[in-house]
Parts: sequence; C-alpha cells; structure tokens
Amino acid sequence: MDWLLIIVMLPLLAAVAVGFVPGRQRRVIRGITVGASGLSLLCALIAFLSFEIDGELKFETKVLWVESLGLYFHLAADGINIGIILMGAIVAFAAACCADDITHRVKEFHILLNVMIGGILGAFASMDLFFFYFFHELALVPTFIMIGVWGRGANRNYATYKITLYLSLGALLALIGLIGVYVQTGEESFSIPDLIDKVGKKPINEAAQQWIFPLLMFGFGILVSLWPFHTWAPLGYGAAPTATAMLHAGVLKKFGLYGIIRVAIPMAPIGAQSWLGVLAWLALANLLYCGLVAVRQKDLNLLIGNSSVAHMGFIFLGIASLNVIGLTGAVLVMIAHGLLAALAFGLSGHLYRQTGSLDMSRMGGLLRQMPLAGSALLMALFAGCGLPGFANFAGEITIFFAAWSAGLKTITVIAAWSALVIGSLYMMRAIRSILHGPLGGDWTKASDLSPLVATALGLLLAALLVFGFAPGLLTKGIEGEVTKIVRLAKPEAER
Amino acid sequence: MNTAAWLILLLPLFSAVVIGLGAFRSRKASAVISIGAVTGSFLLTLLLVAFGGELHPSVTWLAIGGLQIDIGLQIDQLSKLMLCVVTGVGSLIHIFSLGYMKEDRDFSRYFAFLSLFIFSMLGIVLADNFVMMFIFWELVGVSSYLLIGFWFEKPSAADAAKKAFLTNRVGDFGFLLGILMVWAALGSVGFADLAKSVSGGTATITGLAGFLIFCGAMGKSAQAPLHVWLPDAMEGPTPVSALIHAATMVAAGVYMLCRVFFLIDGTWAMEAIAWIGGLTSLMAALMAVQQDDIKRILAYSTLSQLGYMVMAVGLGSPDAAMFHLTTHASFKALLFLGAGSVIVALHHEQDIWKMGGLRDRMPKTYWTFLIGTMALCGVPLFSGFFSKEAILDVALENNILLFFVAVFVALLTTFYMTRLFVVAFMGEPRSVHAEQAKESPAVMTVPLLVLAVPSVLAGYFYAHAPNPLVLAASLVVVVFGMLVANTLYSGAKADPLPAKLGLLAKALRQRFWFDEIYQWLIDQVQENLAKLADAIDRWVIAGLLVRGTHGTTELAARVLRLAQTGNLQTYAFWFAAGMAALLVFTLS
Amino acid sequence: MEPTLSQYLLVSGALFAIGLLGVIVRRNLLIIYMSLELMLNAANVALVAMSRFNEKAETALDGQVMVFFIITVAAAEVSVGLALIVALYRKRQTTDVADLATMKL
Amino acid sequence: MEGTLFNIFAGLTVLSALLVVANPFSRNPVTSALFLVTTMISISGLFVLLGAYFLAAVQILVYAGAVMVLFLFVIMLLDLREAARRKLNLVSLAMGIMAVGALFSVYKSSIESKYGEASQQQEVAADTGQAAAKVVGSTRALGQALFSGDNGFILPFEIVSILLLVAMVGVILLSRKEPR
Amino acid sequence: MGDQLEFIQLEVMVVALGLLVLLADLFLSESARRSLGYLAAGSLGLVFLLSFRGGYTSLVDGEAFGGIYRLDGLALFFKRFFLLTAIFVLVFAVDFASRLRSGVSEYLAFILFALSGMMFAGSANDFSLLFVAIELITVTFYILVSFQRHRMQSLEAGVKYLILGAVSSAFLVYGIALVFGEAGSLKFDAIRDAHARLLQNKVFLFGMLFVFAGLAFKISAFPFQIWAPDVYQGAPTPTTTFLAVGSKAAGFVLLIRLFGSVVPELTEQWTGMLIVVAALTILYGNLCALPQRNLKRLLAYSGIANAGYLLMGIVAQSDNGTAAILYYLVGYLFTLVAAFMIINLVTREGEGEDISCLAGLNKRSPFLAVALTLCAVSLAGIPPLAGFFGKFLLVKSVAAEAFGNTGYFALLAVAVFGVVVSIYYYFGIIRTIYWSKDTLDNSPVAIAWPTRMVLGLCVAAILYLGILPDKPINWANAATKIETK
Repeated sequence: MDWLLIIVMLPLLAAVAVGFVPGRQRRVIRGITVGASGLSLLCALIAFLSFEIDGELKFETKVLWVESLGLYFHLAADGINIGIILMGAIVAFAAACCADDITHRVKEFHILLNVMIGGILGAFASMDLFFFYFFHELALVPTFIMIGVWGRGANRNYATYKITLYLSLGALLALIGLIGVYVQTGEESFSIPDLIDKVGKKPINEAAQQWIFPLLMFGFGILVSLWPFHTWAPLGYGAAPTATAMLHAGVLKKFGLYGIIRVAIPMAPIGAQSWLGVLAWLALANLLYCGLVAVRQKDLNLLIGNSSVAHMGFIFLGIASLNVIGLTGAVLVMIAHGLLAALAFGLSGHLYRQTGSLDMSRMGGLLRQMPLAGSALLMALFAGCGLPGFANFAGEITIFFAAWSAGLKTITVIAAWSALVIGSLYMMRAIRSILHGPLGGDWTKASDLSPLVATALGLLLAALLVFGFAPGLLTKGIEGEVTKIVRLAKPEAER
Repeated sequence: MNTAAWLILLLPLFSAVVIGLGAFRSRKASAVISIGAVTGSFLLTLLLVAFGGELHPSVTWLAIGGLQIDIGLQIDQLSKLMLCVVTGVGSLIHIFSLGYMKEDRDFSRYFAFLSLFIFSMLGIVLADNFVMMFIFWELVGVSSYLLIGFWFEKPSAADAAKKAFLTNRVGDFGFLLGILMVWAALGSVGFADLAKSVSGGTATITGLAGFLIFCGAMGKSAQAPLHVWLPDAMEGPTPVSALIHAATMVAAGVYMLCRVFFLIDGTWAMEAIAWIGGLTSLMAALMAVQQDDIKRILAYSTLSQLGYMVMAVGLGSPDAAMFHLTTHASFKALLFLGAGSVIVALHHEQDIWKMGGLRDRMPKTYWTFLIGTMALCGVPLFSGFFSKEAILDVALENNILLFFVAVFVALLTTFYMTRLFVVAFMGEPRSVHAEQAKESPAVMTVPLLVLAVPSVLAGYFYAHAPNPLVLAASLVVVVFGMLVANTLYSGAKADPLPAKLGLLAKALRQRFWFDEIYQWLIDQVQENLAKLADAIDRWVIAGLLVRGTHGTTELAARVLRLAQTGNLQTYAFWFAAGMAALLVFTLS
Repeated sequence: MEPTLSQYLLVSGALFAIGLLGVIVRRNLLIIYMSLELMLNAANVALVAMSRFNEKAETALDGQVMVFFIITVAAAEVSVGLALIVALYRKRQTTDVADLATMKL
Repeated sequence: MEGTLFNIFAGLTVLSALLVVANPFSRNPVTSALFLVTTMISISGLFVLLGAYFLAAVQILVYAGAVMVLFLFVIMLLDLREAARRKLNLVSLAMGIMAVGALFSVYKSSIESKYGEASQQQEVAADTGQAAAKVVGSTRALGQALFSGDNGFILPFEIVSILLLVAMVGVILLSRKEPR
Repeated sequence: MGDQLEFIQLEVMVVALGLLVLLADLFLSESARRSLGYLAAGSLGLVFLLSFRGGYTSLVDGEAFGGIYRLDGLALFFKRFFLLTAIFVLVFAVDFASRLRSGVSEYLAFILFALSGMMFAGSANDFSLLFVAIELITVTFYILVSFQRHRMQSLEAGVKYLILGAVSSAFLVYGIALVFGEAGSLKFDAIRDAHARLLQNKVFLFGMLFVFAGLAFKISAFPFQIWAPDVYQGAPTPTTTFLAVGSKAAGFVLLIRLFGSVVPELTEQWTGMLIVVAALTILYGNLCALPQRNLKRLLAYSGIANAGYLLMGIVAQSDNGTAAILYYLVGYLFTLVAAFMIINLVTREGEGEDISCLAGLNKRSPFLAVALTLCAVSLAGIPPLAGFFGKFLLVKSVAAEAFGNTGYFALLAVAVFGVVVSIYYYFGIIRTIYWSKDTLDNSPVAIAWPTRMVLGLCVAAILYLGILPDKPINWANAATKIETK
C-alpha cells in the first residue's frame, strides 16, 4: 500500500473539501479537518506498525515530475522518517482537535491548517530534495498567514514579519545549499537515495563542500532557531494561534534538523567535519543561553518557546557529535520534542482561552481548578526537564553519551548543567506559579479540557510515554539509517 | 522467581497507573490497590529472601551502537536487605496513612503518588546498571517532589517541593557526569560488567568520577552542602516524611554508594566522602539542638544519621553503613510516625513548646516514641546502639579525628532527642490542643507497634565484636547527654539555651544561614546570569542585531531612494556618472 | 596632412560630451533636445569616420547607411519630443525640467 | 589642404556646439538653435572631407532645413522669454562637468591606446596601403546599399518608415487640443 | 524577395493589423470602436496561432535580408512571448479606454507598432536592425507613455522617458559606431568572428559598454534604472505593463543574443562587471521598494529588482542561464499582467495607486484578492508558483558556476538578501488585502469578461509554471539550444 501517499494527500484533499463547504457550517469544517487528520494518523500508525526494518525504502510512490531536471515526486519511508511521520500525524491530529478555539474566518483557517498539515507530512515523506523543500514551503506559507490573521497579542504584526523574514531567509539559504548539492553531483537527480549513492561513489569536491555545508547548516539552522538566529521562535509562538504553534514548533521546525541529518552531513561530510565544532558551540549557546533567558520569562508561551529553543540545543549537540549514538539520539529527541512541544502549546492555548492571558505572575492554583489540564501541563513540564519515562529523557541521555564519547566534554558538562538544573529551574518556577499555590486571580469560571481536546492531548502524552518506556521502537530503525550516514561521513570510524 | 522479581518492581507501578487512570474516583479502591501493591511487593520480597538466590533478569531498554542500556534487576544480598526495608517500612506507612490522610480530599491522589514513589525507589534498589539507577533516581526525585508538594495550595509546601527537586537536580548533574566518565573509562554502565573490569584490574576510574557519582548521593541523601532541602521537605504529610525523608529515599544515596563501592574504593573520593559525611552529621546535629518543630528536629536528626552512614562508606565500611541504614530506617520511621500520630492528635500542631504531657493522653504513641528515641540515641540493647557502635568502630580504626566528631555527634543526638522527648511528652500540657489530645486509632498505632519491634531487635542480626573503647565512649555520651537535657528541659516553659548561648544558638536556629547564603548566591549568580542573558536577548540580539539589521536596511532604503529626486537633470547626471563608473570599472 | 581617424573620433567625442553636458546642465527642455541632437550627431561623425577608415571595403558603407537611419530616427524623435513640449506647455506653461518633479522617491 | 579644412570644420563644430549648450552672451533658445545650425553645417563639412557626400547633403537638408525650422516654430509658439532668465545651478554644473569629464577622459585614453603615437605610424601605413579602398558615399552607392534586397538594408529602411508613421500620428495626437 | 517576406510574415501581419486599426477608426462608429481592441487582440491571437504553423516553423534557423534578420528558436520564442504580451495589453487597453479619453484606436495601433518593433528586435542579427527596432519600440513608447495628456503625470513621465531614452539611444548608437569601426561590420556574424582578437582593444570595449548601457536602459538595470519608477508610475497602466514586460523582454532578447552568442568571450571577461551590475540592480530595486506605498511605483522598483535577478541568467553564461531567463520572463509576464490589471480595476482614476486602496479587497472581490495574492507570492519567489521556479532555475544556473568564482557567491548572497527584503513588501500587499482595518469602500468590483478571462489565464499559468514546469523548461531549453548551434 502507498500509505505515505494517502497520509500526505488526505489533508490536502481535506483542504479542497473544506473549500467547498459554506463558511457558516463550522462544525462540518472542523469535522472534515479532524476526520482527515485522524485518518491520516490511522494510516501512519498502520504504516509504522507494519514497517519492517531492513534498510530498504518502504511504501514508495515515485512519479517522474520534471524529466529535464531529474525531479521525481517520490515519497518513501525509512527508519528515520517513519517515526517522524507518525509523530507528525499525531501532532497534526491533536492540532486539528485544538483548532476549535478559532472563531472567525473558520473556513479559511481550516483550509490553511489542512494545507499546512499536508505540507508537513509531505516534507518528511519526500525522498526528493525538490519536493522536500516544496512541501516545507507549502507548510510554511500558511504559518505566516495564520499568525498574521488569527494570531494574538500586541506583538502580532511584528512577530508575523519577523517569523516570515527569518524563516524565508533560512529556507533560501538552505535552498541554495541544496541547489549546490544538485549542481555538484552533476545536475541529474534530486532524489536523496540517488544523490547518496552518487556521493558515495564520488564525493563532492572539497572546496564545494566547504561552501555547501555551512549554507545548509545555517539555512536549516535558522529554521530550527539555532543561536543566535533564534529570537523569532518565542515571539512567533507567543503570537501564533494554538494549532499553528503546535504544528510549527512540534513538527515543521524539525524539518531543518532532518535536513541537516538527511542531506547536509551525507552530502558534505568534509564540510561537516570542519563546521560541526562550530555547531556544537552554537548548540551549547542554545542550551545554556536560551535556558537562562527562559528563566526570566513571565509569559508562559515565551517560556515554552525559549525552552523549546533550548531543547533544539540537544539535537544540535547530538548532530555535532557525528556518531551513531548522537544522530540516533538527535532523531529521538526530534520526535519526543515534537510531541512535547505540541502538548505544551496545546495546553498553553487552552489556558489562554480560559484566562485571557498567559502572564504567570497572575496565575496560580490552577491544578485544583482544572485538574486534567493541570496534570497534563505538569507532565509536559516534567517531560520538558528531561524526566525519565518520557521519550525526551531517552533521547537526551543518549545525546549526553554521544557528545561525551565524541570528545565534546566541556560542552557536555555545561549542557548537562543547563539541562538538569536550569531546565528544571524554569519548569519548576512555571509549575509553582501556574499550578501551585493559592488560586490566583478570578479563574473560577475557567473550565477544564473538553473531551475532544483531552483525547488529543492525551494521545500526545501517551505517545511520549510509550516512546519513553520503549525507545527501541524508534531507535532500531533510526540506528540502521544513521549508521549509513555516519559511514559516509566518517568512513574510518564505524562506531 | 524472575517473575516474582519483576512483580516486586511493577506492582506499585501498576497501582499508580490504575489509580491515575480511573480508580481515583473511589477512595476505598485507591487505598486497597495501593496497599495491596506494596504489601504484595513485601511478600514477594520475603519470598525472594527465603528461596531466591542471586537473580539477574534483564531486558534491553535502549541499544545504539556502543551504548547498551538495560532494565535489569540485580537481586543479591545488598538489594534484598534494602528491598525488605523499603517494602516493609513502606507497607506499614501505607497502612498508617489510611488513618493519617482520612480527612484529606485528595486521598486517592496521595496513594497514587505513594505507589509511584515505591516503584521508583524499588527501581533504584533493583537497578543493575548506572543508567537505570539514574532513571529511577530521577523518578524518586519527582515522586518526592509530588509528595512534598502534596498540599500544593500551601505556598510553603509548593516552595519546599520546588527546592527539594532543584537541589536534587544539582546532585544529579554530578551523578550524570560521573556515569558518563565511568562509561568512557570502562565502556559499560552495568554493575556486573564494571565489577568484572575493576576486579580484573583492567581499568579504574578517577577520583573525580567517584566524587561526581557521590554528588548524586549528596543530593538524595542530603549531605552538606546539598542538605538544605530535607528540613523543608517536612512540609509534606508526615507519613511521607517517615517513608521518604527518613527511611528510604534519603537512604538511596547511601545504598547507591554501597552498590558501587567497588568502583570508588581506593580513589581520593573516599576521603572526601568520609569528611563530608562527618561534617554533615555534626552540623545537622548542632542545628537539631535548637529546632522547635517536632518534624524538623527529626529531619535534622535524619541528616545527622545519614552523615554517619556516608562517613562509614567513606571510611571503607559499606557494611556498617548498610547496617545503620537498616536500623535507622525502622526507628526513624517509627519516630516520624509517632510524630505524625502526635500531630494528628493535636490538630496539626507541630511546635514542641505547645505540646507537653502527652504521656498520659497518648500512651501507645508515648511508648513507641520512647523506643524510637532510645534506639536513635544508641541506648544499649536497642538496635541503634549496635549500628552506631559499628560506625564509631570503623571511625576509630581509620580516622581518629572523625571518630571524635562522631562521638560528639552521638552526644548531641542524645541531647536533642531527650530535649524533644521531655518537652513534648513529659510535664504539663502547654496548649489547649495538647490538653484535649487523644490516642490515635488503631490503624495508626498498630504500625507504630510493629515498627517498634525491629527498632529494638534489628541490631542483633549483625555479628560484630565490639571495641571496648568505643563501647565506653558511647555509653558515657548517652548517659551524659540524657542527664544534661533532662536537667535543662524538665518542666521548662521555654528553651533556656538561646539566652545562654547567644549568637551560637541563633546560628543554630538559623541553620548556619545556609538558606540565606544560597539565596544570595542564586540571586547573585544565577539570577544575574539569567538577567544578563535576557538582556542580551532583548537588547543585543533582538535589539541591536535584528532591529539593527532591519533599521540599517530601512535606512539604506530611505537613503537610496533619495536618488530618485524626480528631477530629470539629476537622473541624467546619475546616468552619466553610472556610465563613467562602469567604464572606469571595466576598462582600467 | 590628412587628418587621422583619432582626430575625427576626438571631435565626435567632444561633441558627444558637450551634448551630454547640455542634457545634464540645461533646464530648458528645448535646449536639452538640441543637446540630444548633438549627441546623435556625434555618433554620426564617428560612424562616417569609421566607415571612411574601414579596413573591409565590402562593409565600409554600412556605417553611412547607419547614419542615414540615425538622421531619420533623430528627426522622428525630435518631432515627437517637440509635440510633447507643446502639450506640456499647454498644461503647465513651462519648459523648465525643474517643474517636472511631481513624481519622486 | 585637407588638414586645414578639417581644423576649421572641427573647430567650428566644437565651438558652436559649446555655444548651443552654454552661451555666455545669450540664454535665448533662438541663439542656441542658430548655433545648432552652425554645428550641423560644420558637421556636413566634415562629412564631405570623409567622402560622405550624400550624407553631407542630407545633413543640411534634414537638420538645417527641417529640424531647425521645427525648433524655431516651437520656440516662437511657446514664447519662452520668461523661462530664459533662470539661473544655472552651479552644483549641478560642477557635478555634470565631473561626470562628463570622466567619461570623456576615459574615451580619450581609449582612443589614444588604440590610435596613439606608437600605433599612429602603423595606422598611417595601413591607411596609405588601403587608400584606394576608401569608400565614397555617393548617392548611387548608398542607394544600392540601402535598397538591395539580399545584401542591403531594405528591412531596417522599411521599419524606419513605420517609425516615421508612428511619429507622425503621435505628433498629431500629442499636439491636438486636449479633449474637454 | 518573396521568400524573404515569408520570414517576416508575422511582423508584416502585425504592422498590417496596426494600419487596419488606424484606418478602421475613421469608418467605425463610437460603439463599434469599443470592440476594436478585442478584435485586434483576437487577430493577434490568430497570429500567435499562425506562429505554430509548420510552414512558418520550418523556416527556423534561417536567415533573411543578407543575414540581418535571423529566425531561430530564441527569436521565435520571443516573438510568441511578445505576441502574448500584446494580446493581454490590448485587452487591458480596452478596459482602460475610458481613462484615455481620446485616441483609443491610435493607442491600440501604437501597441501593435511597438509589438512589431519588439518582434523585429527578437530577430535582429545586425546592429542596424537592432537600432531601428529598438527605436521603433522606444519612440512608440514615448507616445504611449504620454498618452493621457490630461494628466500631468503622464506628460511628465513621457518627457522623462523621452529624454533619458534619447540619451540611452545616443549611447547605443555611439557604441555601435565604435564597435562598427573596430570590428569592421554591423553584422553580428562578422563581429562574432572578429571579437576574439578585439578583447584588449579599448575602443571596441568602450563601444560594447555603450551598447550594453543602451540595452541596460531598456531592462532598467543599475545604473540606468533611474527612469523606471517615475515612468511606470506616470504612464497609463497598460503602457506600464507593456513597458515592464515587453520592452524589458526586448532588452533581454538582445542582451542574450549579443552577450550570450555574439561576444561570449567578452562576456566572460566582463563577468565581474556583470555581477556587480546584477547585484546592485537587485539591491537598489528591493531596497527602494521597501518604503514604497504607491503600487505602480512599487512594482516599478520590484521590476528593477527582477531585472537584477534576470541578469543572473546572463551572468551564468550558460544555456541553463538563458533558459532560466526565458522561463522567468514568461512567469513574470503572467504575474505582472495580472497584477497591473487588478491594480487598475481596484483603483479609481485620480485617486492615485496608494497601497491602502487594496484594503478589504477580499470582501470586494475574493477572486481578485486571491489572484493578486498569488501574484505577490509568485513575485516573492515562494513555491509552488512561477516566480519560485524561475528564481530556482536562475539560482541553479549561477550556482552551477559558483564553485570556482567567489563573486558568484556574493551575487547569490545578494539575491537571497533581496528576496528576503522583497518578501517583506510583497507580504505587506497581502496583509493589506486580508487584514487591513481601514477599508475605504466595500463596493464590489465589476470585471469585464475578457479581463476576467485574461486574469484567469494568468493565474492558471502562474500555477502551471510552478507546479508542472517540465514542458515549459523543455521549451525554454529548446529555444536556447537552437540559438547557439
């Protein structure tokens, strides 16, 4: 079965379908979105469970698109992206469920939401660089519009512009890097497997690699809020509507990391070796600096945003280790953080809707007022500070081991400090001021999660726990693919 | 047998999950499930102790490249002992809680958390490798956080929980680095593998690694300077204090040190561990002298006793440490539960100066509490006497300075426990609540009685030839401490010491200003760093760089378009000038 | 002595420069048009000279043909330009380019 | 003889061109127009020297005859005395001179690098060698070049005719009285 | 002679059509004149179709008039391109007729004459034809720009365009004169043979640079871009469209022919200069557009920027670069036609074209709102639209050469910067359409059916070029392949 094609097309078809529904039929519109993403999730689950790990591409759809450029519409799954796609589908479903806080221009919002979901899933399912990029943009453009039209807060306009310009810049730099790869490999194919094959036989010349890698690294890095290009993230997420923030912070943002692992490192290994040291230090800046910034935040969304930026540091650190353990850990954290970020933004969206503000100093005692949301938030924040049992921990500890064995000892020490101590410092503060203490302000009217949203968020939580208890579900497949990449990048070392 | 071992670990988890998912709707069901789970574990433990030899079932949790992390159960002498302590004391405390928490509206949540804690603690006990231990180490931290902050609406409880968690995390930071260093040096995290490579003499770890691992213990076992969270943790319900902050969690550090003793033995870390243990015990004992809160006195006493154990490990005798751990677990749990009984009877009054005369009103509590006190003070023939003596013995053999410290601590212990006992139970009631106090129901007193048994008898299971000198010293100390305290406090209405000791008493009451110093440090370093980062983010990156780039672009745009004057002659001039520039650029 | 090609070219260059200067400096539209005529004629001079001193006889006359076209085009341009001036003058009563700056920036 | 004539015509061309653009004595467009005629006539003199007889005639016919009349008509029509009194902008003058000066000096150095003193000799030699080949722009020759179908410029010629048509219609449209 | 006429049959038809329109004006009634534009557009459509006739395409790669006129793939491609542009502009002109007030038929005829000039330019293989064709375009545009005599701005734009245009013509002919002198011929073929030995000849270089300047003026490349904003803003909107697309494309076809195939070695020598020119053009256009509020002026600046992007294709000096230019231009045609048409529909005469007039467009006409959004997104270079693919191909062609010349990287960096800046102002347009608060009026916009059709076609083409680029790329490649044979 072409599961991936179904997974990607369902939301896009839903977008078209929503287009034909009159704007007043809000329930129908929401139903279509939730239904489509639910079906997508179901398919993703089936695909994930029936996925056999044998190093081959699965569920392939390959259509020649532009012959003259060697461009294929090529969807396929391997050990790395099958997990990410499942995560994306879960988050997409959750986001669709959480989108009921949109009350004006519902139809337009849902069209964009569906397009965004389709784009996200497509980007990770694509095995062709062009469509990989194309789907990413397809998801990115609705993001801007959604933040601009349905966003919140006084900073909305500024945030919209900032996120638009930043992400466009990142995407363009990455595009130039991708084109560099394409051009350097002989302008015959955009297909990732083909390219890897070619590069394996005849590497791109060294001087070109020294250009391509930083282009890809910083281009993708900007998309992932690599320090010091991170300031768009907290601001943008603070202003974004709930579903958008969930999808972007959860899944779309991972595109850059995926790109670095999937394209940058295997295509330009020599470039990688001379630039990953820089990446490691920037990762550290992400972890430590953004953690410290998060400590100072008074607004829950800004806190989650900054902490999410800080978490990217782990992944960068894993990538910078450039060994099997590190890259596997990086992918693991990508998946875990996707679920977590979606959960956190889903909850903060709920809080915002109930209380009209996310100023933590004005909250308090909400655990009693809304036990479900409160407990979920509690767990999310715990997962955020790397508590075992959640998938985040498995990834993070893997990365520590990887970074240590890669010789990045100083960085590991500081990273551990910022993860264990600074991370828990701001998470604890958040719990203390939002959930604990006497009931602050006039929240007596605030209600708990609706069953639909509760299911959606519960699903995220469940996935976090399942992957936390059994990370092997993911790592087995990831490890196989990552080993290939590391072998390309470092032919001499097999570890 | 393997199934039994797994069940010991998983029963409490099962209980926590079931209660969390739905059973919380019924108070009764929650209690039954939770108590069932822990007693089930206890019975299975007894089964293992009786019939099982050494077991080592394991499954792979995560395996990537050269990194293999298992979830495995190491069942040997050490862990069996600890299992008994945890599940045994745990069971009793669960039962006690039935009475103590009867009125609470979050009764079910309490039992869920308690089960979660037992699960985590058992994980530490059973762990067969460092990472698994770290995992449960963290989980213990969290469940302790949840339990300390059980009454989260009370700001002090919420703050205490936060403090406990953060302090533990600082220790865990060191622990994690230690694990990384061990892994890097020896290539494995499994205790069995490590033991093999260490005994094979192929490799050792550095003192630094040993010390970092000890950092973990420092956090969990509340050793100085990370001890500050434990007294505050008394904000939790009293059974929790008894379970976590007396018998089990705080003992985890000591247990862990014993578990990996083979690794750190012989490194300079040992010396450091011994001194930190000794100093902690001294400091805590001193501070206990001037506390007025019944639970806080016990908490400092716990600190002090943990210091003993750690010192024992540091001096090279994990056996003595484990011995004291076991006896301490029973009598300290007994003391805490006794305190809990008193607190319930006095409608949550914890100040000993508002008690008094409880002997007649709560006889069962009185007697059991007396037994606990005697054990703690090391009165001969009580369990504490034997275990304390074992530690003093080790100290005398290895480090005479620490021996004196230990003896002095023993003196202080007798003194403050007698003070507590005399003020709280003897004399006349000093408040209305104390006057109206009634004995607690059976569900609470029965656990007290049960715990009293090991508090007396646990000492006889450890074969040990006493050193006469040590024997004499401890006897003298006990008698002297009791006499002094009795004279000072018998019939006293208020503490006479502050007047006599002046500044020293103030220092003790203020716990040597540790909290204030930490607060100051955090404010100065951490907060300033955060402020700096935030300021850089706001002004340098978002401001100077981003807005600067934006501003420069905007400015460039506005300047550039000034060329567009609308005047034809200017245009013609630009045209000619541009042409000239191109010519000069290309032709020369 | 017979004048050389470079002399002709210099004359034509000077003519071109003077014309360009006129366009830049003078504000009267009529004079600007005259300057433009000077520039075009400079090209004519250069073309004819180049044609005269050409090495390839068969295409040498091309230059003069070109001049023929230029003269015609210039005439057309001037007539359109003058018509435009007339239209402008009717609207604004001015031929000063400084008055033509309603659109800028 | 040729040299002298060249000097005269060349000097006259440049001088009167200068007077078209910047006449120190008069700002009247009519003066400029008259000096433009002088320039054109001198240029046709240069054409004669270069053997372009037909073009010399056309130059005088078209410019002195047609274009100048047009200019004068417009000048008379518009009555521009008022505008003539405005001052020259010194800054724009200086900048203009700088830009144009730069342009001209690059041009001059380019010409000199190609036709400079050293290469002058060869150039002259080459010229004398090919003196016989020097083209003469007689009416017949030019006519043949223009109108021959296979090897001539009939196509551009026809296009120019469209151009003239466009210009004609355009001029009528533009100078017609404004509607309403 | 007869078979030579066959070569120029399309041009002849166009000129004849122009003459017919001029004549018809004399005989037709007022009401019949209205449909004259549609009739002319229809006839052009026919001519467009005729260009696909086998009898005509079999002439490809042939030369006529002694090699002055060349019909090859490139020329054919551009002839069709110009025809298409003119069809759209004619339809547009009918919409605009009421604002012209008088001389509508002449306006239509002039569009056709300018079109014939462009078509000749596409085939120019000789400086004389090049010059004459360009002048036909330019002189016609002088009139087209100043056609709204009742509007001061139109006249002002006309005067500015005329003077600067004439200056650039002077540069062009002066350059031609010098090139002619050094290369000895006006014919491109002869220059191609001769230019290799002239690479150090400063007079020749000087001349070529002047020629470049003359063409750079047409495409509004830096430093000859200065006229564009004023002229675009002042000219009647159909003229602006024609100027922005047709005239620019005419400049490009000549640049491609001249610098791509006639003097390739010189182009290589001038790579540095071309990079600087392209980069500065991109920067100037995008930066100046940033604070711009007048829509036509904004598009003028964006047009300058786009000229810079297009120059990247020349800089690349490869078939891919040329093909990318062709592709980009086609996308640009549809985008710009649609954008200007919509701006014209939305704004009212005399009110200017301030960006605020777009406020609430999504309520006034969702179709126009979507179409304009697509245009803006496409211009910003965001997939899956024509603009993205065009930029993609351009960047690719430059990147293919980049490793080995750092200058190319600088150009790419500038291009990226430019695109990011441009996203800012294009996004501003979209923002105004969808979420501007101060809506001036909410009256629905009436759209004539041919306009609607053109707009629909444009939108479809923008999408087609972005989503299914395979065939168009092949066409573009074919057009370049034949040309360099």
